Amino acid sequence: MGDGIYWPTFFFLLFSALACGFALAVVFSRNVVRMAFYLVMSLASTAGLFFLAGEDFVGAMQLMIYVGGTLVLLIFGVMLTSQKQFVEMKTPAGQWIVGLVTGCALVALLWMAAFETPQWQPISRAEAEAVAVQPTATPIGVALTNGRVDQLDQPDETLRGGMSSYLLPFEIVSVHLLVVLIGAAYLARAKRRSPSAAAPG
Amino acid sequence: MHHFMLANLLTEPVGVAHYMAVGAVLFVCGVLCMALKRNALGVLMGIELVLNGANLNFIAFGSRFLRGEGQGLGLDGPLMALFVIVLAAAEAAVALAIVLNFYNNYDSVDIDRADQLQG
Amino acid sequence: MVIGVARTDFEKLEVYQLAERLADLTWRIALHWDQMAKATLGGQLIRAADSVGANIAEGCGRGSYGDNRRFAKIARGSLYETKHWLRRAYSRDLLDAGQIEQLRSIIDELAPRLNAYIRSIGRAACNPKTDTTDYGPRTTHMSTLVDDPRVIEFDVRTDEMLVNMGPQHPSTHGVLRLVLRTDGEVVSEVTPHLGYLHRCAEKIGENLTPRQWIPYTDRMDYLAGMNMNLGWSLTVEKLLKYEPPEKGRHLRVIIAEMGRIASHLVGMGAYGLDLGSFSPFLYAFREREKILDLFEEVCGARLTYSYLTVGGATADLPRGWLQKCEAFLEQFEPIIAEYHALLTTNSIFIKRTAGIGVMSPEMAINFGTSGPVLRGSGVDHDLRRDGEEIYTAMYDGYAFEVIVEKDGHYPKDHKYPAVPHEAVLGDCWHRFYVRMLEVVQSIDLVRQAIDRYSTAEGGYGEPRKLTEKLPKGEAYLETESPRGQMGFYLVSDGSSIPWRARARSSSFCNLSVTSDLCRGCLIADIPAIVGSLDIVMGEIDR
Amino acid sequence: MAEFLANYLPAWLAYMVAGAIHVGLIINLVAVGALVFIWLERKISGRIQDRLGPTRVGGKFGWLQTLADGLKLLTKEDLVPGGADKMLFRIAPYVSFCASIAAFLAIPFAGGDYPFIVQHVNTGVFFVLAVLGLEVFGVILAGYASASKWSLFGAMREAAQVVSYEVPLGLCAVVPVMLAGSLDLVVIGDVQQGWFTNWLIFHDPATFLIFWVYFTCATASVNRAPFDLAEAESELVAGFHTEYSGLRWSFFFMAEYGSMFSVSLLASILFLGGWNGPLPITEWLGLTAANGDIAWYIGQVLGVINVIGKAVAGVCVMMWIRWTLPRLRIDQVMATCLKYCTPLAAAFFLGAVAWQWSLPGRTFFGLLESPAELQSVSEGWSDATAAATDEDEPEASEDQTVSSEPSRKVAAAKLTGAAALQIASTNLQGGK
Repeated sequence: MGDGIYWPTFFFLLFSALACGFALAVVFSRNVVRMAFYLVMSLASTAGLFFLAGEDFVGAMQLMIYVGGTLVLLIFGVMLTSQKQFVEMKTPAGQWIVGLVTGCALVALLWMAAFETPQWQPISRAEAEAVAVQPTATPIGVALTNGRVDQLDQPDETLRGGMSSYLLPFEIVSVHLLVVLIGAAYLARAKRRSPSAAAPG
Repeated sequence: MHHFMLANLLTEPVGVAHYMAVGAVLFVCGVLCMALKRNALGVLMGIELVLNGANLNFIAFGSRFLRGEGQGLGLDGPLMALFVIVLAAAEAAVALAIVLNFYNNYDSVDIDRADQLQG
Repeated sequence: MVIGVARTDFEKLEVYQLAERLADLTWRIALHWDQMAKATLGGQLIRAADSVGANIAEGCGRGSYGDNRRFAKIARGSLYETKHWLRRAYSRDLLDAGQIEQLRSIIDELAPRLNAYIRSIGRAACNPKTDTTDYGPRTTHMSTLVDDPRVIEFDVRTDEMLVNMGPQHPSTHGVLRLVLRTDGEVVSEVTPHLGYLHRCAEKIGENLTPRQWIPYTDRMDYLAGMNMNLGWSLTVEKLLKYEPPEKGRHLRVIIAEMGRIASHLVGMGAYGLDLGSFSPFLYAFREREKILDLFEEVCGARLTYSYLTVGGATADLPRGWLQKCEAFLEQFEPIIAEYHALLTTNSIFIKRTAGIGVMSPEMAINFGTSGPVLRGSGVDHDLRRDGEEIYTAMYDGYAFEVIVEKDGHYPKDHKYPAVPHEAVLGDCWHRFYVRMLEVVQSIDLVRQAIDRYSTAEGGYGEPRKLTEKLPKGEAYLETESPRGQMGFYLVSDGSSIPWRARARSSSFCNLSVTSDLCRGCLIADIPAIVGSLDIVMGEIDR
Repeated sequence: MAEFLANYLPAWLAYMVAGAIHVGLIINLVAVGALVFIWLERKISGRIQDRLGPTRVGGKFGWLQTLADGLKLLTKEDLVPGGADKMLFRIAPYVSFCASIAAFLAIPFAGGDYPFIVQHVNTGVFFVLAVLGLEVFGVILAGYASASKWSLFGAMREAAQVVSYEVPLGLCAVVPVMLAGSLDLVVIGDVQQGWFTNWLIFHDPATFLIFWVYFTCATASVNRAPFDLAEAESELVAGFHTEYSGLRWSFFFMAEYGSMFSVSLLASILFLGGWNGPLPITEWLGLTAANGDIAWYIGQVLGVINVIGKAVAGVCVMMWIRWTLPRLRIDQVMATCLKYCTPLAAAFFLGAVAWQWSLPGRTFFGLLESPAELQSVSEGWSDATAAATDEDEPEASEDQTVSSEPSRKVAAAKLTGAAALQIASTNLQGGK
């Protein structure tokens, strides 16, 4: 089995190709509704990559919140503002050229950086297969409330204490979401059409 | 570039670098969207892509399958990713509100026309 | 930095350009009016239209945003005033179609742009840059000639949509076409369009003898063919001054009330269908089938009977029919409780119908509605009691109370489900309820009629000969058909063929309330309201 | 399965074959399930409405009626409206269908150490809900791409409705998760083994009530009457699928029936004991792993029959409701969600917490002790958490794990996959 296909890699290639392909489609598509669709596909494929990295919980989160919530929101926006002339808007060719050159350069740079760093190399197949599958939700749940399961073996007592939990950020995010919720409700509130302020001209 | 970039794909596991490469593509696509789209909603989608690319890096660094036991960020990775996802949802709502208000006032979603603050 | 207000030139503002066009157009239109119109309407109109642009310009020239906004609002006021004068002009027939179209297109564009402009002042100041790119006229923003205060404005502005509901639509009961102007789910205007089922029945009536026209009356309200036959027969009999024998009179009551039951069953079932509840429809049809079986036994037809005719009926009731009819009533009466459970008292049904499409008694009368639609609004009117002598004579001696809410309650002759507290008199729920109670009442009437029929002496009447000459003159008679007041009008020049035959349809008047009832409701309420009127297109278009 | 096949085939082929078999099974489950459900719906609606339903095709009960309809749909012309966005119009049904199928990936049909499940995801509940939520995309795309106003109305309604109902649905699903201490559907199913008194619906009054809230929300989230506003035929002609014909239309239908089935499966696993029958028959008959593979296999198949039986019962109830009740209006649907379902779900959630706290270690409305087997499984865990007695919120396993130093160590050790069931069952008993 030593040189058989390593399936996670196969699926990594599949999902990354989908994610990148649809991301490019978002860039190159001119129709805003199709862009939204490609974005959904790209985000869903990224969720697949999360699953492959062993983070089911975040993957499911991505599907639920990102793909489900955010994109529905976006599509609402698209539909509310979709008139013929906005569905397709052209960008001047000059901008395209500059953008693409810069983009390619940036990608090249980032790839160089990623692949040149020895610590970021893959581990061997034997090592990868030895990694035990663990529940993902429980440690995250624990980390959000009480403490860090993965830091229990931390020899440094002070460090361990400092990394005890994410309770505060969690609360901040909750309050933040509440604020956004209220803001959204405020935005979408209905008001009666006020009687016109008719003054004699 | 090192040999592992494409050499043993299909038979060997991928590493953090591969995830980062995908993340880089998503990130750059997002940036391009933000830069090139005239439609405000397109820009919004670009932001989502950028955040998603960044998220991929957090996940990659946090994963035990990519860097081995005890080497990665541990729980910081997925937790940061979670916060990013949640905040991205909030950000999308707010940004959409801005876009809709802009549309209400200007009858347009062309961000090139949102130039009131320029001198 | 803040954009200097003074340096912006108002000529480039699109709102201003539109206002100019509006002012000039009204001038050109008013130029051709007569002296009277010019002096009254024309001057006011032109002054109002001119003031729109003038105020925009004046606002632009002022130093502060506050002033500018104030003048822009005055401009908006003037625009509304212009609309008012245009409406007057329209109602006094001073505008032709082309002019209306032109004005509408300008105002449709100007009104939202002016609103956007007002909102943008201070943020965008008077910067013409925000407004110069022409994206062409937007779809449709606000109804120009109908400004309804009930229309809700959201901060998130959405575009209005014109939707054709029908003539092919599952819940428009045939070929009714409703044009809806909607903003999201909220309907701001409903315009019914008719004529998709027009078959020139009235014209045909002028080429046939009265008895030959009976089959055409079947096809008017095809759900209550018997009642249509009866209406026409009585009209002709009124002209002939003919009075059917007593047995025939009771026979007609039996048949007409059975027809009413059958018709209300369809109305009830189809109403359930309109609200998304399929099963009651089939329950109703199951019972209706039994009535149709009885009718088939009587006359051989199940839908277009041509049974009741001038002079009586085409044949007597078959032997044993009365027993079958009684057996049916016996079996049918307890089932009504099921309908009440499935619909009348079902809480979702109440949620969907109570307080929806409320029609005040005055409105019901003003629109000329009749039948359960009228009585659902609490107007105590039923032609079986209040009609002409020749018709009410049919029900002479019958014990029945008009089904209408009087002094806060319905007749207490039977045990009916209580009126829910959400229901308002005149809403869809009450119209439906009246129909349900009328079914029970009709059962009573049929029972009484069966008793009388079986004890009555003599014949059931004698159908008139086809070629019999009609006396010279005219006759008009209204009868209480299941859907309301069904009138037939007959003018004779002395020959056997009527010189004029006309029908006055109850559904037509009942339908006319839709645009008023449906304004400001949700799309889902449209089937609920139209369904509660229980219209039959065959009768409307004839 | 792949490991088994690898004995006979090259490894790469074994994986592919195993994958293909799983995918084939799921697609068959959804497609055949849809066939059966459509037939069932016709029969049920027929019986409800005093009719017979299909009687001819395929013999006495019209078994093959749906198949015949399917053939008809296959041969129908595949119409695309002139003004439509053709690409999105064509792809939309597949998006819905894929989302509906994908939910089955993580739904177990029998539990134990080797559950019958395509992919054992340890955040199963969450995954299924997330994937089911994606179905709305196909509908939105279909509505937008059809270039029909009715379709657009349907799509907007669906979007608003499904997104709103995910909130109470999630809240309801969290209660069994909390009681079992795991997001893993296999674990949640397994903690309910034994008599029906161990079913989570009977755990306490709050879970009993929240089950009905869950069922309401599930009905709404899969667009069934009285919440079928996206395709309300009396208002919107056919809503989002007005312009669809033939096979593409049938994909929407399969997706609808597929998601009906999956939310019912979820209900049966979360609340109704999953693969555990009302009586511990498999145990009485000795159909467990201890008595050999064949006994175990029969036991598992009984479990599959159990869970599918409960799910089909759930689907039948949905059909019964559909043919009985009128449809709500969109604002009433939203009010039902925001004014009733969400607060009720939240209140019952707190109720379940309170009950669990005040009556730990008891099931069936607190009348019964948790069975000894379940307690013995969790003894080790109880020892580990014995120190954690000064807890603020003893109902959540997370809190118990890391309150004091010694228990933290054990907690870390326990947090590996196999211990999930132990956490769960401890949790079910209150953990003290």
